[in-house]
Amino acid sequence: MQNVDAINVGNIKEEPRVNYLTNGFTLKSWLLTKDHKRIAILYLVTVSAFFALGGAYASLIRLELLTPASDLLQSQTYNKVFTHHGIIMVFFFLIPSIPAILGNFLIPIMIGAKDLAFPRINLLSWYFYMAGGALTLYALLRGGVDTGWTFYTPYSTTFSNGYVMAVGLGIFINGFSSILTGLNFIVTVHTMRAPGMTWFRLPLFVWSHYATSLVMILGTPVIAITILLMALERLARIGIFDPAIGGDPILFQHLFWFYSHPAVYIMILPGFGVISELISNFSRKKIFGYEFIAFSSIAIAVFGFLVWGHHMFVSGQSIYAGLVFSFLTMVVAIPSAIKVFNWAATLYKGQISYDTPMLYALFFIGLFLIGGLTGLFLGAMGLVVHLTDTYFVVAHFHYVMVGGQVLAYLGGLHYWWSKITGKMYSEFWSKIAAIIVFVGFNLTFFPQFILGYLGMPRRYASYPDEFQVLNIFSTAGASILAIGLILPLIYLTYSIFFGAKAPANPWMLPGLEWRTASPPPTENFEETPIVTWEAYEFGEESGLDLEDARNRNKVLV
Amino acid sequence: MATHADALHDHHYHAPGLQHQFEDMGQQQESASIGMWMFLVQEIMFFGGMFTVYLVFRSKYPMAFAAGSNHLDAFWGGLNTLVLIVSSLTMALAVRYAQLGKRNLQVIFIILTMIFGTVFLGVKAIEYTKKYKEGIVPVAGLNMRTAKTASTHPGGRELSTRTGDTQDPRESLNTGVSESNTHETGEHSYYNPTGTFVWTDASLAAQAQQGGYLTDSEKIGYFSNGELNANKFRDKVRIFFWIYFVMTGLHALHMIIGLGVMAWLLWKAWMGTFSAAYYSPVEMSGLYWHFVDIVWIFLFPLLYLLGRHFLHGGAGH
Amino acid sequence: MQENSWVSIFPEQASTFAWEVDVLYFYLIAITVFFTVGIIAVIFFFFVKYREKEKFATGEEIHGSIALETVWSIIPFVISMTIFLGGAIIYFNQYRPPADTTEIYVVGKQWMWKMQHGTGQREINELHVPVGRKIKLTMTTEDVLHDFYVPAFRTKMDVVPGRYTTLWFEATKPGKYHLFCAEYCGLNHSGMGGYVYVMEQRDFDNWLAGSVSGQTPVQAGQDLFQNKLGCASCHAAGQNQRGAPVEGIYGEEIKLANGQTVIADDEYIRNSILNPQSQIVEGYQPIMPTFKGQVTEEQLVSLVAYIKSLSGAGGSSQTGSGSSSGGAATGGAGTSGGSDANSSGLIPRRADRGDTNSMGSNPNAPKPMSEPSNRQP
Amino acid sequence: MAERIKTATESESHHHEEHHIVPLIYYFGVFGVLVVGTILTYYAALVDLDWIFPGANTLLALLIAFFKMGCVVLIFMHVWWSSRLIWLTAIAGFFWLAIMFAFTMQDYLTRGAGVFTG
Ligand code: HEA
Ligand code: HEA
Ligand code: HEC
Ligand code: CUA
Ligand SMILES: [Cu+2]
Repeated sequence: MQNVDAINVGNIKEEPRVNYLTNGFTLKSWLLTKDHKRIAILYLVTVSAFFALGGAYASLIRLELLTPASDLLQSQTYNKVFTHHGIIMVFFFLIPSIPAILGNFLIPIMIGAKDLAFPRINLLSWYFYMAGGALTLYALLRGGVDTGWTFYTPYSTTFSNGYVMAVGLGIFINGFSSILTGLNFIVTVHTMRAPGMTWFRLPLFVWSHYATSLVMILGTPVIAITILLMALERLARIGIFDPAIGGDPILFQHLFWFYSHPAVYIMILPGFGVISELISNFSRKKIFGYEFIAFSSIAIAVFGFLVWGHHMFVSGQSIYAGLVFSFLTMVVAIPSAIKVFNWAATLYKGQISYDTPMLYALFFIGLFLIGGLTGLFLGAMGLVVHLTDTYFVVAHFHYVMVGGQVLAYLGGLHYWWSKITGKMYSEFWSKIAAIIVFVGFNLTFFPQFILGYLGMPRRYASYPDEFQVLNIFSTAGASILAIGLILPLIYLTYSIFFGAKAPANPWMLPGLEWRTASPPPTENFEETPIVTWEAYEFGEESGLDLEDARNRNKVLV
Repeated sequence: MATHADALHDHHYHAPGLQHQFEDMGQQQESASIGMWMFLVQEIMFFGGMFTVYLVFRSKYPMAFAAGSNHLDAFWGGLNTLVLIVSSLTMALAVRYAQLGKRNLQVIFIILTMIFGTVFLGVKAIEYTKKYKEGIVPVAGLNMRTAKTASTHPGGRELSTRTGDTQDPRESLNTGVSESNTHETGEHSYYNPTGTFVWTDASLAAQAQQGGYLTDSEKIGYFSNGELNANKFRDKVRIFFWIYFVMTGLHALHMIIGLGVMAWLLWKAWMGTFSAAYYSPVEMSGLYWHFVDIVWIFLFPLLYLLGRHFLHGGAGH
Repeated sequence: MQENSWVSIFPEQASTFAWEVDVLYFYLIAITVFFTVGIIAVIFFFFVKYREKEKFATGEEIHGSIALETVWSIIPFVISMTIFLGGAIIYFNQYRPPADTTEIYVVGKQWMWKMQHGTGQREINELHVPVGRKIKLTMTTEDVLHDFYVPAFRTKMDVVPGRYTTLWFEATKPGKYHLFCAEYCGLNHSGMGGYVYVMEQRDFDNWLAGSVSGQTPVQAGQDLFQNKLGCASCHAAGQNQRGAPVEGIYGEEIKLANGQTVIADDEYIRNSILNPQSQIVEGYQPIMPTFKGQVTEEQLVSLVAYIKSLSGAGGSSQTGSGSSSGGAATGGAGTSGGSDANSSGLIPRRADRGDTNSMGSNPNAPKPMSEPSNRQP
Repeated sequence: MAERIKTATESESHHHEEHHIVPLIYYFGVFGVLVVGTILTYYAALVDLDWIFPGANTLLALLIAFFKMGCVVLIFMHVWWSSRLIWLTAIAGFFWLAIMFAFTMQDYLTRGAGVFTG
């Protein structure tokens, strides 16, 4: 029953005749596929398109902010631009990015399953994503919304003229995509693990997706009902958010952040998972404190639900509630700290190689540290009174979301690129691009911390002159950042057509995904693998024939 | 697709319903049940958002909620509760007979479940119609634009002349310009921003005022003109009715979806798809059905009964 | 501070608690630098020291260490608790106004700030305050959420429709400071701001003298109380009055007929006038009629100010120019002496502000029934 | 590790040993409880219990509702015979609901009503 070949790899001797990419070329074979890997590709394409669109909006923001006056864009347009930017980036790019693309592709392979537990639901969730995305896009093109991505009442319900309901409906539908993906992952992890793949042999990538999925299932329905109520309020003034007849606009904020704070962990936990993989695999040793990293993900998911009020310190919420939320905000930072320390400790006595994904992992740690620690500034009540709704907050969340999750996403994409496409990207260009991204990113967002402390409020189309210098830095940085992000688009696309063929296991790593062909066959493994080694096991038990690989590698190089 | 080798070592019983990604029926069934439970957790949070809203406003305006609730018909509500309970029983039995592989009983109980489900929706329809006639159905009654029905409204004189947006009284709040004369002498007319939801009975609030158990929000929210302002009270009752309609509406939507699922199930059962080895669709649909029942178990007392004791027990204490 | 430098990186400190906020800020910066630099340094060190010796070599097998995990959970926890406590203390300073404040009323509306001083001055998008006096802003809005934010004072507070929120500060340094609206409020959110002028007491008195227009709220309130609204018919001082005494009640505990007690704060007085039946003072009959609909918000402000002045609380009653314009306290427009006191009308200062006096002319006015009712071309 | 290799499904599922057939008596028992509970709820709502403390009626109604829910969940939905995971899931759902209630109300109950318009 034990498939010796499957274990003694890097050495899959011959390519399977048909892999998941070559298994059907018609449009229908893509659009009606139930193969998780193909669905991941569908997501990859569409999510990237949304990223490009969100990035285009970001460019408009930065260009407008080059000068103090609102000259390039009138306030009216500017307000829509940052709203669209936020909505697209959050709901249509970052939330589905790692889970729906890399998670979808890898989780079944990593646990040795043929597919997710519910392939049809998986496809359905992509269609929900598309339907929600299409509706939102339609509304944006027809005129869009200007409420900010937070949709605060009573502005959104009574005063805004935009297509609030259409966009709301789009996000509502998209929410089901998220819920179904989460549901699928949880069930898959519970029931589809290969023989021998115990919970504590799971790659941390899987653990962190498990935690993410919990948040998706527990949080997303609340935003759905909230949006429904907002739409009803707008349509018919049901009164619950309308102070004129006894409603409470702050209730909306409670409901919104009940989802949206945990949602920021949807936007970082998958990144944690990727980084754990990268750090451990590229130092070629077991990760330090496996259990702590695994459980800290769960802890973040659970405690993440208890702190939403930290977005409402100055909203008129009771100050005693603020106290509780501030305290718990500090508590929820601890599991993140544990992860960071464990990553650093993993490097100790490793055999570290500096491939591009590892570069991204390093950048991730640095930027997430800054982003996370500035989160503490915002969790400290006395300080956040000054900082809230300024550019300090903008800088904070771009450090965690772009410096964190987006870099993790890029790192992961590079790391598994050979597996996904069967081709190698250019190591040279990818390193250049990574460095450009890092430099550009910091130049864009570091000045915003200073701007924020100086008091520049966010969502401002025009601003006082004395803030201009820092804004110029920021805009300059954004241009560099854009170059750094467009480069991968080019060399990755190039590699698909002209790249070198990737071996099954280019780095001689022990994870199950490296024990099948690149790209994998439709059913992932020729035969159900049987797992006899621990996660990140490089020793003999892993069954990797490193000696042989080294020899072959010498020949190759 | 079929190239993979699991047939070679597949020593499990290969049931008709086994999907390709699973090794055996046990795995498939467990997946289905965990998946269904995750889905139900999702549903709990979905309704939970509404219950939170209910909780907030109930704690703010208990008397308005009681007044609105007393206006609902506890007979129909109670009847529907019983109907749903019976349907839950028949559903449970349908699952049981699916487990036992008894096709005919299974079909019969699915049909019964559907009948009771339909009765429930029928009763709901009767209730909604009644509310419609009384002018308290969303959009149609709660929110009809002012002009049409202004004459029936206590403050109608003023409302009928309004176009809707331009003369919101909030405008006069501290603007520092010309307001003292926009509201004519003496009788203060309270402006109802969204139309005619007619509600004149504020006796419960009066009762609570005498009893001294008004909440802070109520003290501010109901009073005007030296006494209870029925219009202001009405707005809070209106919030109750909105919550009532949204909650029961979402519940009814779940019932309708449930009936769709049942229809599909019926067809499958009729075709003899299910057996003692493969019945998880029936079981999963059952879970869903019972969940919807549970929601109603809470909705019934929280919406229909919460103010009854004020009617029957006299004036508080 | 660094007004002249090429680019400033630190805002001015101009309120009593600004330094507290800054201390916390620097404390957090220190923590951030410590952890960021520390961890990155360690990582770099490992990167260099343990770089791959041979292709596909295997790192040393280390599983983890409970001791280490405990240490690096507890240390951050302790540090974060210091942050939490520091933050909480400062926050309570920021949000619990001291007793002896001068009150100013603020109304936010799309997209302007309207201030009314206890002495009767009105300003638009500008606020003049004396240095060294504790100022309390009582704020509300007519439309959407706004947020009153003065970076130099390190404080801000959302302004919520249907509620009063408060903000207090004590300015420490004369100067001109930015006032921003920090809660997104629609089209001209970024234009909804102005300046706070902090002046030496003497300058401030001059400014007051130059710009007083009409009665002070206390005077207006007195007028309303004694003449216009006839409150005095029941509340005239003396023992035999029908109404409960209003003298000296401010800030006191009032016993109500239903046995509860309440503190007579602004809300209470306001509510007593608008909804007298909801809180009956012990020992009195519920005969007081409501004045809802008869008094405007402004008159209410004046009445409240007057009743407070009877307790020696509230705004110091400066003498105004005396010419009371007929129609109650609608802010009879006197000649405005101070160049910036824009008290005579509601003309927005900045050209781009648009005509926003009433919701009717507001381009963003509510039109709830029709989705995009006013689509931009 | 040289431990026994077991499949994931084997290691944590207990369900397919038992297609648990629940005796009819359970179903009808629960049915009876539900009917009685409903009637009880109705009549309890008519009695004024505010003399105990305000809201006693609602509390009683909720207690009955929770009991009814317990019966449905445990028997009709077979949780009683299900794996620990299902138990955990069911409980977690309500636990999260409680979080939402508690943390929202901690704000409302500690701030004044503060509404003056309307
Ligand atoms: C990926 C997304 C993401 C992540 C991971 C986080 C993580 C955190 N965030 Fe952030 N946040 C956002 C996205 C995110 N945030 C967004 C989008 C907004 C704005 C929304 C809007 O208004 O539009 C926001 C806003 C926001 C606010 C509200 C600001 C305001 O509007 O007033 C607050 C306040 O507490 C906050 C705090 C935190 C904290 C404490 C963490 C923590 O989880 C961080 C924990 C990490 C660390 C602490 C670093 C590692 C630790 C160590 C190296 C050890 C040392 C640690 C100690 C000494 C404790 N965030
Ligand atoms: C995931 C989240 C995410 C991401 C990635 C970004 C990315 C960026 N953001 Fe954004 N941002 C938000 C989430 C995000 N943002 C949110 C939630 C808000 C708040 C909105 C609100 O207030 O309501 C906000 C607000 C916001 C503001 C404040 C606006 C204001 O308050 O007035 C600014 C200003 O500088 C800004 C800038 C940028 C920049 C320069 C980037 C850059 O990193 C973007 C770089 C990307 C590109 C330039 C695209 C280039 C790439 C391609 C074209 C090819 C890619 C295609 C393929 C790979 C196929 N963002
Ligand atoms: C018909 C008589 C009458 C008139 C006119 C009247 N009041 Fe009163 N007022 C009362 C009585 C009686 C009470 C005590 C019972 C209660 O609290 O309602 C009272 C209570 C109050 C209180 C609460 C006092 C406390 O000690 O707590 C305030 C404040 C007040 N009135 C202000 C006013 C103002 C301002 C006006 C004029 C605009 C006014 N009243 C006009 C009869 C009157
Ligand atoms: Cu007012 Cu922003
Ligand atoms: Cu948050």
